[in-house]
Amino acid sequence: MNFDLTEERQMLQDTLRRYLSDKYDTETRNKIIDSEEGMSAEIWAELAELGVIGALFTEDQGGFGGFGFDVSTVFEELGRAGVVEPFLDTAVLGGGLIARLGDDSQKELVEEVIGGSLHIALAHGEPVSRYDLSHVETTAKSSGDDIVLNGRKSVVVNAEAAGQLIVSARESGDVADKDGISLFLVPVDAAGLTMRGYPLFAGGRAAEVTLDEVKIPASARLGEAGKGFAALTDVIAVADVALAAEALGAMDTAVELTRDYLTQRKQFGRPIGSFQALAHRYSDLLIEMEQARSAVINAAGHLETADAARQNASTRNLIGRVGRLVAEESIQMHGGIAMTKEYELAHIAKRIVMCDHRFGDIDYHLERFIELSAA
Amino acid sequence: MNFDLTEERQMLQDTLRRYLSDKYDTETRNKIIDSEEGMSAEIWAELAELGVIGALFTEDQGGFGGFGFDVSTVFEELGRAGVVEPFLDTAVLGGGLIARLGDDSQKELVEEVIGGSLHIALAHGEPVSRYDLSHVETTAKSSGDDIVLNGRKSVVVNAEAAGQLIVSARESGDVADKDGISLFLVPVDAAGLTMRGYPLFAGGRAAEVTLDEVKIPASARLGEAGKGFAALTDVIAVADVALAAEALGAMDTAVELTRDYLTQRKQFGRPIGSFQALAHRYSDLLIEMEQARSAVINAAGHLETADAARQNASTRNLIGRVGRLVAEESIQMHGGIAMTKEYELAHIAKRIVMCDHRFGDIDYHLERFIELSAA
Amino acid sequence: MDLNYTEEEIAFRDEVRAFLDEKLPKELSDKVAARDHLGKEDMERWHAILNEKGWLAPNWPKKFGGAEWNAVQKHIFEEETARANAPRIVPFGLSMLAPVLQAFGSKEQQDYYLPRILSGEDWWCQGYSEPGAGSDLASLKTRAVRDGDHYIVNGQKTWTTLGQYANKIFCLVRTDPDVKQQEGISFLLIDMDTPGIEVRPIILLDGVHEVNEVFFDDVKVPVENLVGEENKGWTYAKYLLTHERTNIAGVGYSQAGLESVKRIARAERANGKPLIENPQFAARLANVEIDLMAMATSNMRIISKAAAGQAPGVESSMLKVKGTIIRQEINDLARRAVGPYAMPFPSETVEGDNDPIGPDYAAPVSAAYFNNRKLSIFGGSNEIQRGIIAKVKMGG
Amino acid sequence: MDLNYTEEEIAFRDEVRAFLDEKLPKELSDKVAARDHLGKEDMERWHAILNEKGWLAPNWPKKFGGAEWNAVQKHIFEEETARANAPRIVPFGLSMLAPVLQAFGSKEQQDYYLPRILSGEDWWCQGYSEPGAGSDLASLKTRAVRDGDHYIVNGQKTWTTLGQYANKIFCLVRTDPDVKQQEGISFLLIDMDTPGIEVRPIILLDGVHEVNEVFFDDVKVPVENLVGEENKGWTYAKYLLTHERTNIAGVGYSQAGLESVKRIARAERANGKPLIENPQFAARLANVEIDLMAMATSNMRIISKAAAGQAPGVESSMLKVKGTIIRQEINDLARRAVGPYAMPFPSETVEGDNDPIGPDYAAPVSAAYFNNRKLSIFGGSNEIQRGIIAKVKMGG
Repeated sequence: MNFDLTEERQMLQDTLRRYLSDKYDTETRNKIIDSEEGMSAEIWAELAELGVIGALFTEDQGGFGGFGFDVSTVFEELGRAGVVEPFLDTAVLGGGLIARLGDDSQKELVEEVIGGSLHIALAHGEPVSRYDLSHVETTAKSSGDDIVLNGRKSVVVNAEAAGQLIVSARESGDVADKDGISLFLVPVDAAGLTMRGYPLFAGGRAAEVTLDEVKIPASARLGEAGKGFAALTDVIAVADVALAAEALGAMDTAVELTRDYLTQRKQFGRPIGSFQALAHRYSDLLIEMEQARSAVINAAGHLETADAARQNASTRNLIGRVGRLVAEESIQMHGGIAMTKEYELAHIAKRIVMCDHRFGDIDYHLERFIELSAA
Repeated sequence: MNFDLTEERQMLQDTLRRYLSDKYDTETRNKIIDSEEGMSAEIWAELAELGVIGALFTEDQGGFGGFGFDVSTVFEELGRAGVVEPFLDTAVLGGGLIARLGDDSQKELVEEVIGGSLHIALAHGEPVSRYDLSHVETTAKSSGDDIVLNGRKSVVVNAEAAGQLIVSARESGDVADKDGISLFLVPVDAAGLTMRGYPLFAGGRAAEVTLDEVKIPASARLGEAGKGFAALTDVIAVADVALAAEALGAMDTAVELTRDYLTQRKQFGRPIGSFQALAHRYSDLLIEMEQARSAVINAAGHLETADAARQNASTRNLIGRVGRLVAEESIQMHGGIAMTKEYELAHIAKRIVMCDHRFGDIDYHLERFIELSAA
Repeated sequence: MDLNYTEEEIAFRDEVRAFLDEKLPKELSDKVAARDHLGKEDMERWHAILNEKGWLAPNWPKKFGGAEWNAVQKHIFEEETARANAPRIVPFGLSMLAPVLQAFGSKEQQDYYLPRILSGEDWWCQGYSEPGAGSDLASLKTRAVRDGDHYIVNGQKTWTTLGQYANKIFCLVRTDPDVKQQEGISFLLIDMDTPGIEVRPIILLDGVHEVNEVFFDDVKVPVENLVGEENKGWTYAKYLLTHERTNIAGVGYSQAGLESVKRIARAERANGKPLIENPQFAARLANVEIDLMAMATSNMRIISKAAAGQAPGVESSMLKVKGTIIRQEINDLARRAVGPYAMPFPSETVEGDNDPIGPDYAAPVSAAYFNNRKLSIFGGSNEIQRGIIAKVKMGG
Repeated sequence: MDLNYTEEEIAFRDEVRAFLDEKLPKELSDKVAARDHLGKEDMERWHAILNEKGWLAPNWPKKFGGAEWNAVQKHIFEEETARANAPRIVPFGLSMLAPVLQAFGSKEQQDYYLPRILSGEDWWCQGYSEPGAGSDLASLKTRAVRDGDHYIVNGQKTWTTLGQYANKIFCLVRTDPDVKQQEGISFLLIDMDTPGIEVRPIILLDGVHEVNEVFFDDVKVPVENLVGEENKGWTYAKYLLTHERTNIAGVGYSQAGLESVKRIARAERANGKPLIENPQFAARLANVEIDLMAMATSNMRIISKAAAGQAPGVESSMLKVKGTIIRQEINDLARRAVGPYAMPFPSETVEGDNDPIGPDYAAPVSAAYFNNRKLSIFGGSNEIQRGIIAKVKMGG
């Protein structure tokens, strides 16, 4: 039993935390959010150079990490600083799928991802699929050596910046079958592919993607035909760890900002943290933060085990619950100032809450936990 | 719109409150609880004389009340004093069923009930029926002019004191069918009827009742054969109002005891209620008490309407939730003293929580509410 | 006890409904239903329609041009307008300043300002809060120094709602710095066009410009703009806080919000079924609906008391707390209900394209969730309310 | 990071399991599993078995006859004994008095008392709380006045757990009334047979005799029964409160409790299906299981720190609060799970008939629900813990 980070991960954490606290202050970050691209190419390149992306891939894949605790270490720091750059999309989801399924030539893209020169987006969710991973209405039909894609993909995070989209489409089976889903690498400039981009509530950008008779070669398929679901599940399990860790980091910031506010802000001549009602509610936040920290450790520590899915469901449910509490209570204890856009907590609270809308919310993960526990 | 009690109900409330606060103090009540009978015949007779039972029956039935607000007025006061005497069982359930279904000769029993000379118990629940009202395994088979009952009835409150049991038994249909359930008046000394009595956690007594080839005349049937379910539902709707009002009265006492404790008990030289964390939690109790009071008004005010079932489900869910909060928080804010048997709050808290175990708990009523709202 | 309206009350309700059917412009109610932000013209339009009908000022005595309704009538009006998705009436002049002027203002002030409030000629905003004085109003610092027949005002106000539209502001200012904190405060009426006033927007976390900072730099205010007596302003402000608790529970808004969540949950699907049939979601929905049913009755109990002439006591603080909890819970359910479509930011940067991203009901939910955190913060935070409740109930 | 036990730790766990398999009497584990109340003999029996094995005193240094385990070993032992439904060890002598004697007692006191604790010859109880001093121990009033080679003790202690079985009591008494409240307190060892001591039962709300009041009326205590120095007793008591936080989270008890609730919920039926498949009940169960999974890891994190020699800080207060919330929630689920069969009072008044009313798992649930409200009250209430946490974390 050992709860210390390895030396390498500790170094990565220290480096990241120092870099982000130097370079990624509220004003810089808010400018990035308001920019047309919704991210900073410079920050992206520098973080890639610091090894942030490499840490998310195993040595076999060309990186130097890739285990649960690598993912949680990186994303906790990204979360702490409220980073809006799409590491989850390009690296964990995009790069992760190619590294798992790609043939040798496709795998060359992973090198570009790790180097920071290529963005990828996963175009999987659809207008009515909600959190149901196997719900794919987009179709892929063979036509000679080509494949023709038709369908709509919704809230495709990072689509505009991506050089390639990974599009899930159904080659066989019913609309919610796990079998029959294939994954395809589709260049964003493919004819018939259109996107309508927009900013996201918690920073970054996404797009609604329409595929209208998009023709791609069969060689653009990632892995076997109709067998994409397992790999999707695998990378989304990693994404679960990443999202939970990101939320944890952000929650840490929220609680620290709250402590500073409680000890510095005075009312009726006393620091407001000396009022017992607020002091006890602050204690409750700290108690729940210990729970959240342990939950992330559980998810990260079980990612490579048979219990990963159940642990992930458990962790994301808990993080979602505690996250909402932390976001709401931090805002409430701050009062009006937390309602203003330029105050750090406003963005941090949005990041925390919006984590609950990717790959399942509290209720989705609770039901998944119940199902997996019964199995 | 008018939220004042009528003059008659106001008088009844005043009379009852005065009588109970004079006669039914903690020590008296705790002696009653520890007694072999689990109730006081003297208190019963005096309350009957004050009109408590008559207020639960309509003029047609021989009483002078019987509407939702009569029931809530009476039971709120019984709850406030933590009364353990079985008015719910003898009057609302027992008397209520006979008044609704009985023929002229059976109805004479209602007079005895109102006069205070007859106890009745409803023997309906069974070992595996939980809160499912239509689950009846006990059988009734005709045998010439007689009917033969076989089965087991569980937690039959007030069975030992009762002169007559009202036994539900199935004459036709499947085990959970609403059709096919009949109700029978069975004298407690009927051959083949045995009971094993025991005290209840929150005062009063109940019994496990076994019916082994119990032979009764067909004239002991209440109402039509196989059509007992509707009347059962009706009296249990009244019982829902009664239980909610009883819990409300008890909650009022719990909150008042808590206020007294918070203002009188000192720690570190100050009344503990001056500590803000407790003060705010106390405020939350008061806020929820307003909710609870309104919920009881809703249930009582809709008892005679088509919306009664949904309003009752809503009210009992809310009362169950607030009741648990009030019981637990009152104990917690008191500390150790509330853990001792002779302190008033201990009994009051038990009454509140145990209301959640009669005719459905929080979850049962929530599901019922969802079902009725969808309909 | 009788939970139903009287015949007179039902007749009044029908009259309100008929009026709304006829006079509430569909463009406005559509915007409100979709939770779109209303522009200044939208608000002024509805203001004028109500004024024409004589229903703009339910609280005002008839002699000032008000409707002088009783508490039940006011409640019916609020309930029906909320259900019909009518715009909210901007309260600063009508409900916040006017009662103070009617009670404490001079005849000249009443004659001049009250008709201009009704006509919409003046748009008032409120200058109470300051950066260092939120719930702790008594510690405010904006100074007004008498100089001949003027006051010279210096200082800063904040959280000034819709101050960007206002041509007038009513302010609490400190006129005597040497007395105990709550004394020495005066109530001043100030023209926003006076030199030395600057309004700066505060952008809220949902990206919306709703509140402002207002800076005063040697602003000259004629002494006849003082309301009542000098140094008694705190009394007038408190009068407002205790007497003007219209629609504090927000029952109508919660009912409309709940209906909206139900519509969303019938349209959304989870695991191949309508979301509204999902047991966890249905339970969340039922819990808040049950809470709301009880609170609606609490609200009616207070209204019924008020109609009978009893002043509402600490019950309004209780309703405020519970009302905000329920509204915020409904906002949370709406956000939850739309799933991934809660993520887009419905900004005007979606260039020239007014179609919503995803289903149209999804667009406002995240902004509403975050924006409505303010309900438990502004207007006397829930912590302040809990303190008041405990003090009153334990003070005995 | 490694969430798994080392090989050595696994070997130790296997050893503990083998011991429990062999030595834990089935009569005892059955009683614990059924939540029956254990009698004095039951507790003494298990005490003797552990003593024979040398595992009675995990915390004690070897030189005093203890096992001197590290934090991980202690945790494994606690976890395994909880899962095996072993009785709890009565902690007053072993875990509460002994560390104080070992740190501050005289050689004579150590030589005399420690072996008698191990052998079971002495049964100690604790005399800290008083009617006017609960969480506020420093305000205690029981007086000890020096009179030659004795103290004369007068006063009253309360909440004395299992005092009815004890032959000894360790007490905090006031020896100097003229100094600041926390000074002037001494730590005395008192023989319960001394004339002037009276023990009166306190019956708890579940009908159980678990705690007592202890009255002292001119009780003569030899001065050699003073531990450490006069007027330093508060230091010794605090030493205990901060150093002795064994098993504060109660993870093992919660895990056993949760398993028990699941067994009940598989057996009970609601709407024709096992209760465990009811969506509302399943959600309640899942929420608490998820909380417990996280807390178990928090617990291991602290244990791992302690094994590495770091003193547990305010984290133990956090675990105490969360641990009690989880245990109480599990108790609530058990009560809820049994439905109407939560109503019977499982008293011995069910004359001569030892069959339970209803299913056997139903008998203890209501009593356990109410009795365990004490978890958040005694041993430093959750309010006290929250105050400590805030002070430490905001004091910065």
